[in-house]
Amino acid sequence: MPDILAVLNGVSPAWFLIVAGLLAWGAPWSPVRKALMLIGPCFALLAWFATHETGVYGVIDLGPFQLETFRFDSLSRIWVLVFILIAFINGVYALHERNRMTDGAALIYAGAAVGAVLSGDLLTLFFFWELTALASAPLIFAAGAPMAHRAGLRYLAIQVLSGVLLLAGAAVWASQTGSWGCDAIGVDSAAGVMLLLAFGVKAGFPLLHMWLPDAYPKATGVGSVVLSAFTTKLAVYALARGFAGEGALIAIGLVMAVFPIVFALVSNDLRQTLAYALINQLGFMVVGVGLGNELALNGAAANAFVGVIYMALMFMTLGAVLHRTGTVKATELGGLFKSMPVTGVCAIIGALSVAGVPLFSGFVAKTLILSGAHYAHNDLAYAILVYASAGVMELSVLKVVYCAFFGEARHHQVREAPQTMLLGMALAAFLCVYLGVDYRALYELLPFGIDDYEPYKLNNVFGQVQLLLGGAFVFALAVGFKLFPLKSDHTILDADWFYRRLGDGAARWGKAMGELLVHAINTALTAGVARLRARLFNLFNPAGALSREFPSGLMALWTAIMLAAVLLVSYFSPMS
Amino acid sequence: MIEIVAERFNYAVIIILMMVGLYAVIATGNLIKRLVGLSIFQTSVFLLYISIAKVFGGVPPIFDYKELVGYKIDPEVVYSNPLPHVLILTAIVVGVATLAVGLALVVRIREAYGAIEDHAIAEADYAFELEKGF
Amino acid sequence: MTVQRDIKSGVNPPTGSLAERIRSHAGLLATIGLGVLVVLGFGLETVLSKNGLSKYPDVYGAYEVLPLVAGVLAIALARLLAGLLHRPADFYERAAGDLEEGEDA
Amino acid sequence: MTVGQWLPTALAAHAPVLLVAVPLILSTPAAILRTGRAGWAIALSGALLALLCAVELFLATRADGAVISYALGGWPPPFGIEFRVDGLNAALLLLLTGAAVLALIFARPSVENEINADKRSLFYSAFLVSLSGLAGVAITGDAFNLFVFLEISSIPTYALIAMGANRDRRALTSAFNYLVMGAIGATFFVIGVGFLYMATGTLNMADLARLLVDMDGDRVVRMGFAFILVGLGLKAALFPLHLWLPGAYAYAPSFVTVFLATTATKVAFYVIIRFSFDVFAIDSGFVVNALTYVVTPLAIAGMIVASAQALFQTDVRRLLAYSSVAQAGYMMLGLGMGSQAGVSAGVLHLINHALMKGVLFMALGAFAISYGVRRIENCKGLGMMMPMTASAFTLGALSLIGVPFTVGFISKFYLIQAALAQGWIFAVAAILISSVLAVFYCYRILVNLWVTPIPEGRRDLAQPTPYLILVPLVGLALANLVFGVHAAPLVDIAETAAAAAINAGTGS
Repeated sequence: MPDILAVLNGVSPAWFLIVAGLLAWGAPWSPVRKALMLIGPCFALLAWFATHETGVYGVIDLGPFQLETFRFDSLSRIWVLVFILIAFINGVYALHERNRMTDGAALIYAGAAVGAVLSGDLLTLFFFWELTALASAPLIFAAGAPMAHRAGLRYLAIQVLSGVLLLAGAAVWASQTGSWGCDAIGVDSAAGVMLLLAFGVKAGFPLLHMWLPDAYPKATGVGSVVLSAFTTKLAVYALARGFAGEGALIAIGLVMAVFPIVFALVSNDLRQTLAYALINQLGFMVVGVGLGNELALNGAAANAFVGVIYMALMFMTLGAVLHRTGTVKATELGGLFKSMPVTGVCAIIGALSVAGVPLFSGFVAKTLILSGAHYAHNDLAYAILVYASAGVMELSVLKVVYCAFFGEARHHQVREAPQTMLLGMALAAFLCVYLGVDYRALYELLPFGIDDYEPYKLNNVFGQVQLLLGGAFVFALAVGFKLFPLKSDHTILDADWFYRRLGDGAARWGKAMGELLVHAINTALTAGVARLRARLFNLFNPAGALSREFPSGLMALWTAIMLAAVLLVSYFSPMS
Repeated sequence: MIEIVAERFNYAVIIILMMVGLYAVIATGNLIKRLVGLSIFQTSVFLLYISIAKVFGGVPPIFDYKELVGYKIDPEVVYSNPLPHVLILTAIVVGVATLAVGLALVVRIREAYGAIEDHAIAEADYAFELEKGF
Repeated sequence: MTVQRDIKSGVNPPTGSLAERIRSHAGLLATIGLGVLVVLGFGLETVLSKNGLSKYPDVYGAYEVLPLVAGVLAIALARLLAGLLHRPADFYERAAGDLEEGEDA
Repeated sequence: MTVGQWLPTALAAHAPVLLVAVPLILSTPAAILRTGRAGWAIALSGALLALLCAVELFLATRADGAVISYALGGWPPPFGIEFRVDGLNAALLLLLTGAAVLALIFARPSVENEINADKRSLFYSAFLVSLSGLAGVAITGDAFNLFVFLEISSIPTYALIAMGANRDRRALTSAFNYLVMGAIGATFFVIGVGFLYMATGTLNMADLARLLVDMDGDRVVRMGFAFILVGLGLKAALFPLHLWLPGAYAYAPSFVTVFLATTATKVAFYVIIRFSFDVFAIDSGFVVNALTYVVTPLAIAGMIVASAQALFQTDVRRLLAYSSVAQAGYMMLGLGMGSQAGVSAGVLHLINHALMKGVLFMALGAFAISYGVRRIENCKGLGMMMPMTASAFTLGALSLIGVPFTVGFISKFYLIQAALAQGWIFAVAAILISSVLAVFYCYRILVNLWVTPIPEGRRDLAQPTPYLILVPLVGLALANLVFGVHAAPLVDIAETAAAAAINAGTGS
């Protein structure tokens, strides 16, 4: 290794990204920010290369406990690498954009995600965990619309809640085991369940997933790219750290792999379709973590690696579409391939990768998890994953590509996406193809060595192609008979109905009832009782007795009550 | 029975005074009366200390002064405890100071609000707060 | 421009080059092509393997049928779901009071 | 007596009494001189001298279990009045005098802005008396003497709060309320001391501790404990006895608020610790029960209710005052656990809370001086107008919330750990809920500070923040950060203090 790199040995890549992000946040000049968005990830990458030995670096001594900010081992390094890569690609992709808020936020978000992956203890993890929440929210707010603002607030609330759960779980965990270490945890204790829930919120567990299809479609075009990359994959990493081999995760993952498909098929917003497809992807990884054998864990890691890239690619193409046409609704798009051919090609490459076509990156990763399920003799999981992967997963990405770039043309007068966006997409698309072909490069990064595993075996390839053809055939038939895609602008209710409609409705009802009640009190009470009401009002309104300036009488009463309480307690205390 | 009551008569009075004083602070809206209640309350404490000091059958702790040998304490005589008296002198001073500051404040409040009833003052403050808007 | 549109208008489909005709029927051709490939795949499997469809017994029989079933199932479910859970696009916005009566998103 | 490292031996030997006497004596020239600047200079020099003595005492008590005993007037304890310094009150004295010095630096621009010229020297004089009283409370080893010092500190405080009447007449009523309640609290305390004297015949605290160990079942002692706890709870603004505090903090002059928020209730806390753990034997059933079944529920109720009340305030200082009540709940919770870890966490939070509230109230003082800002909605755009001050405020607010790498996080962390060691999950939940509420009320201010645009016309009013405010403000803000990252020194102080409180009780 060159001597220059030796300096960076043991310096956490997260700091480069965060510092660059902070600088970018403060820099008023767009070129400086853009340069930072490219330089930051470059330095982070150098630091990644420079740290060639696994180990724990960057320990901050806080007296009572130690923060391990840089735990570099076989599991964390692959996640870090892909996070840095995507931060760089996003830097290229976002070159055209002039938005001070998102530039810095995206970098800090990336840095926080890297930092979280590299943290060796739960406290550090919590810190970066919350930082990802805080840094990513501006990416949604920056979209500007009131809808985006509300969605961003919901997103932030849920993410912060996840952090609070994490901290609480960590505290209980530490009190039970005496260790803050972020290692295998298990769900045997209350602390384990809390931590699992905290991770699960970010991983999009069923019924905890609603923030994902709610917020991602409302982010800015650039924002959704990074959003899709970090938060959920970070959660998968945390699950792999803490809950590898946890049987419950298999069931959870299978549900995650199956149920979003239906939503993805009917959602009109294409980015929402992708968000659901993302949950499906996460389901694969969660199953991989749950299976817990080396092959499956490798599969989860590989899936996370390639998943970050191809999902980002898909979001990038839709970002470009959004940039040019101003919409990503299926009902308002179509036939864009003619005017945006390069974007279209990139989208197709992305879709082929997602679907797992041989020679594309999705194939070499997904086959690992399938083999893992097979190896574990988990037939049900295997069958469901096959169903979810080749059959239907494909449908949803095919739908995205078909609705945006083919089908009935609706936008004739758009230009191809800006050069810089194309470059970003091309980089990602290249990686999708490259990793599918030179799969050894990917396998070498995996946590457990698998030199003997060969994805391109005849039966494997043949079976996969057959699956994909079958899926594509069904899709083509459905399109031919006008059964699909549904052409109407609509909202499909999901679990978020419970809090956005039911909760909101309950709050509204409560408020209305409260108002009615106040009204009833106001009108129904006669003059004699009105005095009492006035008293109540005086007591409880913001300038009322409970907070007003003249409470010494009330206070003396409290004193007497408290004296009585202490006297009673101390009088009846037994002698020690 | 009588003896028991007589023995504890002081304490009964102290408790009654204490309650009267505290009740006055709680119940009255008039600031001066509130201070009066406070004074009664404090006075009960002075009584408490002095009652502690009283030793039944004790004489005032005033010692004979004999030349050459200094003070002479007669071991046969029971003295009352002088210390609480001394302490309570300090407490009285403190109480007077508090009362003085309190009365001065009431004067200022009267100048500022034109009232010394707490509900009138609270209403004035409330109106002021309403004017500014919550 | 106007002339071209007249030529391409559906009044007289058979006119136009082969390429254009292919383009206008791309969907149909793709469907047929895919169907042929799927049938070929199964045919190949049946011919090549000894125990019927399952060429690789360790990979659970003719699991390749799954996507066909699953795809149909998923699309049917999706249509059902859309029918059941279908709401106007601005459903939540209206519910949350972001939009008033008669206002558009 | 330990020989001092700082001062000449002659001075060091008398450091305990000088700490109290110097401010008290200097208050007279401050009152006589009648010019604000001179008063300020005298007050500052008095506070500095007191700080020197406090540093001296602090260093001398660093050794494990070291106790400095100073017999006032040469009368040996338990007959005469004793000044007694151990690890617990040495830390408090350092905090008290340090806060006084910083507050005084802040005071000059602030007082010149808020107090009439002819009252300034008297103002400083009253402050010196108050400081002397607080120092006396912290240092004395005699229970009745403690009462006297308590009143010496309180009476000038009432006057200081009432000085805020220039800006808002509600300062007068707040001062009056504080007076009535303070007097009740002090009287309760003195009743309690009376009972103890009845039971033991001594007033010296160390002597009391020695005698009370065997008097667990004595009803008079229990009665005395109840009166003392309630009386001090009033002074320390223990929920629901806090009602005097919001008004007093909100309408007093800025400087007084800074000083009160960092010291006055803290000293009352110290006395509660001293009595609950040192004078009364902590292993007595009634002390433990009172702490567990009365203090802890009230502390938790205070943490949540007061935070919720803070949420609905419109006046920034009232908001922070309610937050102080909630934070007092944290400290009481630490005490309520009755364990050494709990007391240590409580003391740590006491120190840290002084650090963060010092920053917050100082920054508010700066806002008030430059723009007359008192209400939340008036904070709009101040982040752009006064970036340094607003940043310091933000840091303080983050610390209040308990964001990692600030002192607020450290003490909450220790509190949670102590609670978990007891198995008190509900306390952990209360801490978390209260922290979430803190996020919301801080958010209200911070959004106004940074996000909302500058209102029309405010730009023209721009006035630079005086350096005399910026220096202590930034210093304190950095302290929030530095001790948040490098927590060991404060933790060490808190642990020594807790050890001093608990071991002194059981050991003697």
